[in-house]
Amino acid sequence: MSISKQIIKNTLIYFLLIFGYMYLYLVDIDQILFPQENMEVKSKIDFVYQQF
Amino acid sequence: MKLHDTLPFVSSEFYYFIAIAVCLFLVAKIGFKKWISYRWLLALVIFSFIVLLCPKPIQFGFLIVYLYLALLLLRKFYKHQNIILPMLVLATPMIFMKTLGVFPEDTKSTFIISAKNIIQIIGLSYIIFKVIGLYIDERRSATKIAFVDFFNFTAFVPSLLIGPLDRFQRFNSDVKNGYENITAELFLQGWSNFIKGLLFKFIIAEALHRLILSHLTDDGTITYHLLYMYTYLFYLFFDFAGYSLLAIGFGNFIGINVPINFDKPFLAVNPKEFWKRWHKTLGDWLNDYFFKPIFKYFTTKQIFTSIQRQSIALFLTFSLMGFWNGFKLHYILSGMLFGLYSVTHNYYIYKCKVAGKDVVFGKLNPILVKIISIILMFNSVAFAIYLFSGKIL
Amino acid sequence: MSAKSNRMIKKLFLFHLIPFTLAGLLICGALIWISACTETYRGSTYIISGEQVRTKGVYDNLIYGDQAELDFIASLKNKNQLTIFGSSEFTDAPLCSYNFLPDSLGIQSLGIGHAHHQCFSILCELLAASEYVAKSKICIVLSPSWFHTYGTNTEAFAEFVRPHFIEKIVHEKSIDNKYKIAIGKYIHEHRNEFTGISNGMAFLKDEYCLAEGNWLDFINASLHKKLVSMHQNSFPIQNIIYQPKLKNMERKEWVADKNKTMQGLQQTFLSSITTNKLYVNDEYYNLYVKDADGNEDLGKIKEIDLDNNQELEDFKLLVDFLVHYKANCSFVIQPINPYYYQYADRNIPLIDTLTKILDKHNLPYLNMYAPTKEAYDPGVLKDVMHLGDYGWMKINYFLDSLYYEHQ
Amino acid sequence: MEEYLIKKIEAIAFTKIKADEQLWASGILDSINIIELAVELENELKIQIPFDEIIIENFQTIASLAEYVRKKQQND
Repeated sequence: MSISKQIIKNTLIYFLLIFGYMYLYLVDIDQILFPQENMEVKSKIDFVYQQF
Repeated sequence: MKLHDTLPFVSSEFYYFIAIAVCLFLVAKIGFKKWISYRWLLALVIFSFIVLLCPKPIQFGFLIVYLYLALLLLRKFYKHQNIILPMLVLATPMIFMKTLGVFPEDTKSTFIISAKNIIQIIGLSYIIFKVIGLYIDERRSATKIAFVDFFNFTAFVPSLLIGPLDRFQRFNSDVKNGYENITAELFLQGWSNFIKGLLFKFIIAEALHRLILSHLTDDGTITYHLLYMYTYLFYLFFDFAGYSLLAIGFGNFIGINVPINFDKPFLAVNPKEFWKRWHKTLGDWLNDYFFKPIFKYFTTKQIFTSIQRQSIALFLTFSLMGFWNGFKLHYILSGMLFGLYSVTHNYYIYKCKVAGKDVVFGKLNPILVKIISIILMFNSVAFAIYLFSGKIL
Repeated sequence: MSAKSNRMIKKLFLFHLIPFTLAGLLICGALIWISACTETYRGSTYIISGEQVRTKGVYDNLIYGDQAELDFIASLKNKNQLTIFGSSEFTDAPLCSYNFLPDSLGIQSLGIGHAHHQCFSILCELLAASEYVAKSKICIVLSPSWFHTYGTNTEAFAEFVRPHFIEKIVHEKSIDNKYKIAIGKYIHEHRNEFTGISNGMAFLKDEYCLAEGNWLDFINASLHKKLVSMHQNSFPIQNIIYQPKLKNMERKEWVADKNKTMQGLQQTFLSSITTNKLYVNDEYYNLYVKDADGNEDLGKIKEIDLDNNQELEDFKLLVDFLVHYKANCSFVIQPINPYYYQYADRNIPLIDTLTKILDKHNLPYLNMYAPTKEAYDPGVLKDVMHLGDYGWMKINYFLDSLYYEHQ
Repeated sequence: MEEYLIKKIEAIAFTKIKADEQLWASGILDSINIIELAVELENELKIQIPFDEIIIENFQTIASLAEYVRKKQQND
């Protein structure tokens, strides 16, 4: 593979990595593309009623 | 840190583990070569992963010890050429696990739940295949297989979960080279593999899943099925190939040339080429340790005609692949379908050879033939993988 | 330097550093282009208005929708009404203050809470109502057991600190940033325990990460903030406005003789116990204290490290808030049953710390904690740690004399 | 020996080959007919070829195959 081709390929990889990280993990692109109601946040953990 | 709940390359904790492990190897290469040999450092790193992060470390330890003891006993006392018994002995834990997998997830039986709990160990199928390969390759050599080498090979963290399936001789030659293998060149190559793996698994596969697959609703239309089929194929490829690339990259960082597993599979023109491009290490394993002996046996015994023998051996091999994925109908049927593809293609090649010409395409432009073959292969694979996904069964 | 390592460095530069820099530039370009394409933020306001419905009783949760939120805000806005915060001692019993005071004296009051409703969630609820807190009558019923936990858990946080409350806090400019950062810190530290992070929660989390987070959190938060501001319409944080119409009930005269009532309640409770000498009611005793073999399974109080106690930090912040916002607030420190719990004196440093803080700010409180069996007033608790009728009546007198007797 | 092997391979692969042909790389031998070839050699030359010795290294060229077969004949 020629040098310039390799540079372009890696530029694309780094670009997609950063861009994908921002839009998939930092903000949810789903919410931008498919607008929805504000979600109800719940606790994943059910705390048992306990005494100390 | 999530103790005993960290799967390779899945949780973010694992990436800290990679960083620490790679630093250890670099530091050892620079300053502590004399103090700790490469194989022991590798064993130490793998051991600490299993003890600290891996789910069910005790079961895992038992599995490795069982396999090593079984291997030692087989090597010492089993002198027969027939490999069926050793294969079965080594595969017992896997067969047991796959059988338990048949029971539904929400089973009430405490026995099944606890049995599942004990035997469902990460990477079990891959470990078993590696050990069977090791046994067959080494069964005539008298060299002792040290436990530490066996441990490093079977529990090698990067390829623990879903491959690539390495070979003992190849792997151990890297380990013997040791610190010499850790070079800037291999490191950079590893980095290239690693970022490509991250891109495949965490960006492309994730985007396909989140943006397309999770939004598709089964309305029974053909559009839905087609869309799901193609998207799932690409999703599976990017997820799996990405994982393999991460494993290769991590291996490269610490001086191990983990074999390539995926190589542009959608450009394959026929099933034979496909299995050299898609999950290559599994394809090679099945060819070397299952197809070869079984087909050689058929040929030696002159059972059926030549083309029948070929077809049966091929079909059995891919059916085994289906069973290996799990004792579930959709896995098995998908394996059989892949077998059918290979049988058909092999029959076509046979016909062409006998007739001395291409019996389907005739004198068509070879480039056009190639394009048609790629399209045909791609769609056949898409359908078989769709079957594999369990969406239609 | 060898030729080989030279080649490697060249490779590193050509194939990684340069592409990475180029990619960074491209990202900047892409962001500029995207923000030029997206529409400007419309903003949105959500008004919750209506009549105040609850002037007595308890909300064990605030998940019942807009009316519950409105009643809560109204309770603080209504200076005649008493708002009582607490946890598992809140039941439907007629002598609980939020039932007794309205029914017998015509004093409006509302209870908020169930088990695990602790200082931090109380603080967050009050922050959402911060514009009304000044001069509001507020009583917080503390349990020593709170200080044996890791602070408010995420379940209580999600149930009491409602999405609207979070949005209200985000938009409320008068709230000091330190409170917002404290909530952001809580969300950040517990982020994996929630099923998701709402837009408002994410905003507060960013505030914390930008102010106090490590470099990685800082980069993530800056990027996140930038992205959200670019797509603000997709990540709206509504401006919540509560417009409750207040209700007032008529006052009644106090008729009963204080001493007689108290003695009566205590006697009734003590004579109802037949199974034990721990002053624990029979039902509870049989269910939880007695083990399978019929032996008494007593509890033990553990030492608390007061220098590293999340709940104590939350308590200090809560007091700080109440003082700063000039709330007309008071506290009740509940006892535990020293007949059941061994080493009840291990809580003495804790109780001393709490009372010292309250004394420093001249906040009134009723300290019912008893470190020894001798100091314990049997019947205050109906079991090992929950207030009984006698105990509630003590609180009723405390609240009445504090807030209403001289009116 | 070489002559004999060329004939064998030509019969199995339905094609003409040169003496220095790369048997595997050119696709003349594949995972199927390589085994058929091995079995025929076993039967006709009375040697034992275990399945895990039917590998590219031994079957790469006519020369390497001939050498492998000779070695086998000496051992037996």
